[in-house]
Amino acid sequence: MSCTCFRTDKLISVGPHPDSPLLMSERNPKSSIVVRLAGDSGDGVQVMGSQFTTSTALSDTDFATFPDFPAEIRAPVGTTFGVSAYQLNIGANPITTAGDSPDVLVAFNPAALKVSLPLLKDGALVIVNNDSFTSRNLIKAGYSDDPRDNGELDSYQVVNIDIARLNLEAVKPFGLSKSDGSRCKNFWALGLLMWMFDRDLAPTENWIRRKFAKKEVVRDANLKALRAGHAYAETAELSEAIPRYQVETAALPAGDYRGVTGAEALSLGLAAAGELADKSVLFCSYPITPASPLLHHLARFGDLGVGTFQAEDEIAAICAAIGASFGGVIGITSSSGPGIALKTEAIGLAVNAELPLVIVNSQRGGPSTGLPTKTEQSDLYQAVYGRNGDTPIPVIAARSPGDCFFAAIEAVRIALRHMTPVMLLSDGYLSNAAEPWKIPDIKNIEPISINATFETDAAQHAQSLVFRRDPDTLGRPWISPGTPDLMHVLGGLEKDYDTGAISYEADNHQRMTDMRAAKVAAVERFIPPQSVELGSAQGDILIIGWGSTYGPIFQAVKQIRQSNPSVSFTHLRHLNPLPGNLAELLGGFRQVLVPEMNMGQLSTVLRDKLGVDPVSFCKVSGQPFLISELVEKVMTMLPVVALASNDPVAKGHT
Amino acid sequence: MSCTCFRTDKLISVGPHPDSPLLMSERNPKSSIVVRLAGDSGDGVQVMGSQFTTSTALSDTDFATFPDFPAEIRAPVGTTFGVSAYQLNIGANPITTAGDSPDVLVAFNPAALKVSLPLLKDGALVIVNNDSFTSRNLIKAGYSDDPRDNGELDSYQVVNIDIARLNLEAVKPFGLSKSDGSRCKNFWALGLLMWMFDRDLAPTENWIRRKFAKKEVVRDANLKALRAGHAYAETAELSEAIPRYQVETAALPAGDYRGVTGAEALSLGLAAAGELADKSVLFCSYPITPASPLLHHLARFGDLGVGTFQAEDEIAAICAAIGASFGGVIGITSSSGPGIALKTEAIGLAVNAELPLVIVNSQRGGPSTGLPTKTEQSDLYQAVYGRNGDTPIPVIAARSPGDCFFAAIEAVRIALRHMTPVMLLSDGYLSNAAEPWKIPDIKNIEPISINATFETDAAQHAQSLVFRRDPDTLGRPWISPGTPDLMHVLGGLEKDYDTGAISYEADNHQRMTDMRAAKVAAVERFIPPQSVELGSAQGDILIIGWGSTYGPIFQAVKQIRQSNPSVSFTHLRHLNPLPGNLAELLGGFRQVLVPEMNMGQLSTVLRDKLGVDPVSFCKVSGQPFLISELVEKVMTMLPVVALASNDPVAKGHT
Amino acid sequence: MAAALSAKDFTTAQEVRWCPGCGDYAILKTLTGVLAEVGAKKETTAFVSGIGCSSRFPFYVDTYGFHTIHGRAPAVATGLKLANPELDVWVVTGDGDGLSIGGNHLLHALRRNVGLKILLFNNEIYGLTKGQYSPTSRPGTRSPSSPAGSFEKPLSPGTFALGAGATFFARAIDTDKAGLGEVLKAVHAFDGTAFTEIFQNCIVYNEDVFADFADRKNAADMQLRLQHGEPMLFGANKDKGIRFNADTFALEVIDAEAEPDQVLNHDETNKVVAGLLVELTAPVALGVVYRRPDESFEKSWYAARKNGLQRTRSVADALRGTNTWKVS
Amino acid sequence: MAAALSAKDFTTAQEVRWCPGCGDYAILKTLTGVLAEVGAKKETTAFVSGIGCSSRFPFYVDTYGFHTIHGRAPAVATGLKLANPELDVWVVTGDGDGLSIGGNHLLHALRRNVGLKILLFNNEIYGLTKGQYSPTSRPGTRSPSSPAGSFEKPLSPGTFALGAGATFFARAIDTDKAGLGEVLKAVHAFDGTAFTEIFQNCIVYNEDVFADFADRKNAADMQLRLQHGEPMLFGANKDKGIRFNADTFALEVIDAEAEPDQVLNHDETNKVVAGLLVELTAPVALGVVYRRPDESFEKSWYAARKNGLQRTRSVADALRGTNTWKVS
Ligand SMILES: Cc1ncc(C[n+]2csc(CCOP(=O)(O)OP(=O)(O)O)c2C)c(N)n1
Ligand SMILES: Cc1ncc(C[n+]2csc(CCOP(=O)(O)OP(=O)(O)O)c2C)c(N)n1
Ligand code: SF4
Ligand code: SF4
Ligand SMILES: [Mg+2]
Ligand SMILES: [Mg+2]
Repeated sequence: MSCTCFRTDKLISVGPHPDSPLLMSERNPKSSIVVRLAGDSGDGVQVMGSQFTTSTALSDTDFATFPDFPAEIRAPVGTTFGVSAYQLNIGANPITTAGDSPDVLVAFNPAALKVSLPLLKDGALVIVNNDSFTSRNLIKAGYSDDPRDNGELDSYQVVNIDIARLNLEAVKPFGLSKSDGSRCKNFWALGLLMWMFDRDLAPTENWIRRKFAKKEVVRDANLKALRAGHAYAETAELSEAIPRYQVETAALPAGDYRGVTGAEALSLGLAAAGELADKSVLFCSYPITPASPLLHHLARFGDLGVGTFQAEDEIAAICAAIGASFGGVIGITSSSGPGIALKTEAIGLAVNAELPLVIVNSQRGGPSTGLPTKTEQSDLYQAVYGRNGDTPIPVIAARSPGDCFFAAIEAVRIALRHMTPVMLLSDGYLSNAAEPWKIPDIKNIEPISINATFETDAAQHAQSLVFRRDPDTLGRPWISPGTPDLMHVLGGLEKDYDTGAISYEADNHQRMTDMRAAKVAAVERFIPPQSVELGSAQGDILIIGWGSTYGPIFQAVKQIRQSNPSVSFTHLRHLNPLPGNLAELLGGFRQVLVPEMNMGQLSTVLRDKLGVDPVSFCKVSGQPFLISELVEKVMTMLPVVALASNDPVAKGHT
Repeated sequence: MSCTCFRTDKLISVGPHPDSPLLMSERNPKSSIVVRLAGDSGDGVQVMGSQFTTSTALSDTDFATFPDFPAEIRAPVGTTFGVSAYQLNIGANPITTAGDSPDVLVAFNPAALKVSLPLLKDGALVIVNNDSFTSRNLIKAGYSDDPRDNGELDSYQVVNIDIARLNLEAVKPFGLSKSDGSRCKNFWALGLLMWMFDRDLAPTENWIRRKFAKKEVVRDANLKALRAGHAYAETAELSEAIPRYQVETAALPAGDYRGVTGAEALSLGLAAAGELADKSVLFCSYPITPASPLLHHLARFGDLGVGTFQAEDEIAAICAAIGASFGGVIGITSSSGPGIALKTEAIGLAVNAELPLVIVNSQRGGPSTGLPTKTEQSDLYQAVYGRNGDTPIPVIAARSPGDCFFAAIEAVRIALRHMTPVMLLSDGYLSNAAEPWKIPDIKNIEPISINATFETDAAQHAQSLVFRRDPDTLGRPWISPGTPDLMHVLGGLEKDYDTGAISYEADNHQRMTDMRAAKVAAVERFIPPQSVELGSAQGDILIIGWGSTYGPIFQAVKQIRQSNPSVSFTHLRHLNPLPGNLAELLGGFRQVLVPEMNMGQLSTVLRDKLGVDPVSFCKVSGQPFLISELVEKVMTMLPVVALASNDPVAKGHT
Repeated sequence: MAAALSAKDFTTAQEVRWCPGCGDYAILKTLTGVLAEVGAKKETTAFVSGIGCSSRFPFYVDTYGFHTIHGRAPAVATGLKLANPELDVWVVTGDGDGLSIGGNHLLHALRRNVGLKILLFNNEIYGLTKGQYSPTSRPGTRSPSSPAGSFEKPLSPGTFALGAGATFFARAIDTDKAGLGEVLKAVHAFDGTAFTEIFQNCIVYNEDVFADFADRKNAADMQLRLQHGEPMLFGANKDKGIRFNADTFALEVIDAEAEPDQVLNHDETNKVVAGLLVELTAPVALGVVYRRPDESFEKSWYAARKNGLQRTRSVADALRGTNTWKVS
Repeated sequence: MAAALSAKDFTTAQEVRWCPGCGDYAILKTLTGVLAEVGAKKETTAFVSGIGCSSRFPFYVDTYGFHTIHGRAPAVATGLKLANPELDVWVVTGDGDGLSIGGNHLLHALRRNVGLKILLFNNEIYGLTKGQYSPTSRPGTRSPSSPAGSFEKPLSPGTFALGAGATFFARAIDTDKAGLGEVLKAVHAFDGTAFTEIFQNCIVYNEDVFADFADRKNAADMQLRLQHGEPMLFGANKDKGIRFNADTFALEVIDAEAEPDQVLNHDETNKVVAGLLVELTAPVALGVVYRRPDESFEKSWYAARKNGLQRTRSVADALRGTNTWKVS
């Protein structure tokens, strides 16, 4: 069976192009479907996408989403660089990426069509907002001919609908201005989509009621638009042309679920870490894309023992977090690359002061201001090496939206155990992408313990109690102002190993430098050995991933393993220090492949720390990996003979 | 002959301790002598040292100096951490370090004696300022007994002089207060030292006259003190006990010489680069130890086409330099580690804007504020990897005070050729250390050429002319406001490869990222292949150095090669990109040793870029390497048998 | 000589990427008009900005431009001005860019009196990052980072600037073509730091926050348009005036017809009154509030040099230092 | 209850590392005395500083301390104060640390009115880095980075602070034990940002720069000691006074005996007069120049929360979000 979805009345065949390496996987039918919504920044595509996602979640379907939007609030209407898109992959689990190539596209204007076409599967369903195909818009999008007429869409199934006009008609009774009325068209289109996927309108209707509670007219118009789109699909004469899909429900493990974006999960994780450590949390940040959502979520977590402070800049933000940590509250700061760069000097202060601190970096496209709304993993160098002096810190990364929760807890745990700043890497993709999430039971998570304070002994100099480090973790006790008899002074000057007093002494500096290195190395003793995600611990090729590439690598290796079981996949949580058994694990493979959304930064770390020389597969385009690119790359590394003998199907198409 | 110096009337034997690995070198007599001056921060030791250095220079002697002082302006009187020292190695060339162990010590107080004793050669001459050995000062220095009496000085030749009292007597006629009068004692001691080394007083007298031109009494008192110290040594009854030294003159290449510190040479190099490029220079900086001397020197170079701007902070400093470069003037900024950290974000801007810029980092002990007045090489990670995004920049380092001149020119040359920021690494040792310097003939230095601007063509969009990169260097033309018809906008957002317009396009971002990597890689084509400093291009051990470790490694390898000609030495100017032949060069040796004043940062770079795994020899104590430490380390790497058979002398002592 | 340039000549072909209805459009339009009117030259004009919606400005003016990094435009502009003091260097910044992350550079540019024309587009919000409250937001501003309303005290750009030692402070409203145009001409003509606050409407995240005085219908009663030497009058019939009360040290609104001699004349060199004017809320003072020329930083900087940034001595000469010796 | 602490109890055993004769010694001595006098507790007092000679202060006071990084002390202190509003948080900074690199953080601490006791040791020079001119140095200051004399306009800490929205500004002289002590007590008692400029003599790099008014022999004629509600009198016989001239909007020195009713009474809530007082040079205004209490940042911050920084809901609850579904 080569189709991926069902239509009650008509079967839509959505399969890969015959040239695609995806063909390999055709033998096992995928029960997922990729939907892409695209329009102008002002078309409300992101809202439409997230509402469709919610309805997907509530229908027991696994999913992954990928919002992709321009850096401007409202980029110029009708241009290709102003296109805002929301891609969604839904189906039976495990869904781990938003999908390589859409099966369904809703294009609100010519520019959206133009930008999306190269991504589509052959035979994809394309729903076009007819009204927007004016000659002005066609020119803006860079079309010289109308693509609806010139054969460009021949290999797709095209449904033309006058969405704008139909929507305006529907909301006319509410007396909105034309521009306000036309803002409802995302809900009109959503209604249509909901019909196609047989979704319950109620949750979205409730959301609209809540959201526009204070603007009754807008509320009612949006509700009307939603229902009108739905009704149109069901009743209009065109309905014959509108396919209906039934997506297989997901076989997710039993439990309570919710949808979650990476930013939400990370915020919840920080709050949970506070609860697990029985400490309050102060989150200090300065807005920046794509890190700001953390601040926005946490600003609503006051009752969870979390405070937020919007500082005047990134330096003030990290410094306030350091001040909070000095004060006995878990200090967290957050930014993306350019803002993290500004925090560099202060990270060194936290290292020297041996204070706990978590620095969250939601990476985006660089260098400099770069591509603020695009995703990238190019701040790993900065995380591992990017400070003056010999100033190592632990670095960890989250792999998926839901995993951000656990990564946040782990970061706080390390920071408190070793009394050190910890860098937690997320990225623009993870921040905004959503997936269904089995709600974790916090009772099953190990509490975070605080290093013991030694008994106060009047005869003992306070400072030496303050710096009496645990021999295993090299973490010192966390003593804050307010504690009687343990007054001490922290600072950025080199300090005496025992007393913490300023010391310019040569031997002491060496000893402290060694201690700081040993402290970060000590983290390794507390983390689980690196395990293999897919495949066995020995074989031909090991693919090592980190961060948000988890999704596409997982899918790619799953596919590849059907024909090549000698390919395995491991994914790193800990980037500094690396797990102790990693070198050994790598040794079990003939080749190691590191796919990264940067120019090979993890490869550098592996060469540096383990002395291995992996194959780098780099992509720096602001877009996540496609499964197909990864499959293709791995195929080039496999011996052709082996491939041929293992996989007659693939052979036919290689 | 085992002595290193001559006294006209009495031979002082100054040899290494029998346990010292230096013994190896005894077979070739060193014609150098190491002098150390040490006292309180307020004792004027640095002035005394630099004046003695000048007189050394004028007597045709090679030298190297190492000022070593505390971070406080005037650390507490009499304490060991308040000791300010100036060490000087003089003799026949090549002198490349300030010497491992002093032959002569002048100790102004007990703390200075205490701190310096462990460094001295056995049998060293110790001149003690008797008056300062009060019980109060002894306690402050942490002595329970007077070291002059308890046998601690038995293995040295001690000369006790009442320097303070004799000086006060000498300057009494000028009616200075006691505290002002006692400030002359450094000149008194200098007079004594000048007599010992048979130096001409005239240059120092002239210096005093210039320096205190407006304070006649102080001037005259200092002149008097200088002469009094000199006369005392010559005529006083003690003179029999005061040895006289005659240092071999250096066989330096013929030419005009001057003494120069690294900071002076670097400043002159930046001014020279401006002249070579026929452009003005704007140096923008914010004071920080040990980088400030560059600002101080350049502030006096107005007539050399150099402007200075003392900015409000380091970020403003680099931004102003970037603005200057945009304006067609060579923008330079400078700081040390913590300040460079603050500049990180702006470096990315210069990369994206493709503007020339030189960032000078005078490294100091880290992390954080660390050890501000001590030297270290621990900012190499920061230089090579320390930015957000994939943001490579060329990195070079200076090796000696005089070399700073050429390194500065090279940095500017690369910046203008490739239109890129360049990081130039110096350090606290180089900044303050002085050496005799053959004045270079600027006419022999190749001019720096500016990338050609293509002809303006009205039909062509200005921006595409601005970004038409030279295919070899990938440097674009340097076009500044004021130029008619070539108006364009620069910035930190990703830009179109050809037009420079903002672009969020996936393929373009990949192309630009590749271009930025290729641009830095292109530097390699313009630099000479890496050559060997000492030894042949193949052998057993290759020692790779970079930066200010040149001096001690050179001496160590010179020594080692007498018994082990299979040891070679190469020293890197270019750290990113590395010279193209470096891998091949390394391949010619069984082992590679990288001595660094950090935790192994160049080793990381070599593993990363060349895939080799060198032996790291790390020292992070705020102090330069001793020759003896290096020799010892290399000895452990040499096969014992080989050593034994090659070197009967060494064998006897191993 | 080349023909005079028009506003259109100063407009780039770039597609403008602000939200439809954003106040930035009006400012752009008025400014390009003023550039043409004052005879600015494209090649000797440069716009430097930081990051923010407002900071996109350089892309839309056909002169030299530099869209730098967040908050640092005054520092970049200072370097540019020192490198080439002949340029007209404009800085465009926002309330976040200029007063939050960039506060220190703005402070020191004002203190030094660098010859920059600084326009602060104050929309009392971080537009580009989707609407968080800014240092000029009013207490109670609900935003994604202050869901229950902010409670930080706002900074007044004028009070701040005077505290920093500004030599010029003016104010205008984005859509007030005449008032803004006049201010921009004064900015263009000023040596030293010409600092201007422009009330700018962010229709997406802070719509109509200035409507109480900026709306045309409120203009007469809520706008005090200052002219040097002229009495401070406002109201539809210019029947209201401003008086200084020497007992309370405050400005007061009075009936100008009843007490015409009590009405204060605007003296733009009076810093005390300027300090009071910038804090008036009803009416709001517009136009050149304070102007007291002083030597610009770059003038002093160049005055201390013999021949500008030119070389007057060869490095070969300097290389010799003071103590040279010969080895032969 | 524990016995009352003495000044000595607040002094650490640490060897003090300032130059002999540095004004910092006197400040340290007076401050430890004041701490004892006001009954401060060691464990609930914290000194936060940046980098500079002045910033070494925390090492010499036997309380909690944090010697942070250059310019950032107000930011660190803000985090500390939010974490534990019960602490007395003092910030010690210099004219370089606080007004050059740290200008932005000082600005925003003042704007927000964070409950910090900020002491700016103004010696008009960068001491620790060996004497470069600073943003408060007078024009013409010769220094290693301005060998021909600086020509930047200096910032007045008081004018800056008032521009930033300060609610408290005071001034004192390092060696004036009584005057400084009184100011420090007022600082200690103040909620909100208590910002104080202390004229501090750097005997190594800027000796006697304040001697014209700080020297005991000039004190009577050059120091105007302000007391709230009292007339502004000075001179050996209190025969000189300060008047506000409503025509020139300036303060003037008058013969107080001739025109006693013309002498202004000090009203520390009057911002206009405060702005004029801080710019007076002969005499120099000392004491609490401006004090107008307002709710502190941390008070508002905590007021907006139900139960301080305490948890009142379990994360388990929050984890469920708004749309939950069951898979079985
Ligand atoms: C170093 C850094 N920090 C944060 C940001 C994110 N950022 C971009 S613009 C902006 C604020 C913009 O506000 P404003 O200056 O008022 O401009 P507006 O968009 O309102 O015109 C922020 C926080 C950034 N780009 N760089
Ligand atoms: C990031 C950074 N930049 C620069 C410095 C160097 N630095 C240390 S103290 C100082 C200035 C000190 O001046 P001030 O604050 O007036 O203190 P003072 O020494 O005069 O008391 C400077 C520039 C530093 N330590 N860190
Ligand atoms: S977000 Fe606001 S300031 Fe930014 S472009 Fe849109 S309307 Fe203008
Ligand atoms: S340099 Fe100046 S401020 Fe610093 S300790 Fe010495 S006298 Fe005091
Ligand atoms: Mg704004
Ligand atoms: Mg100072």
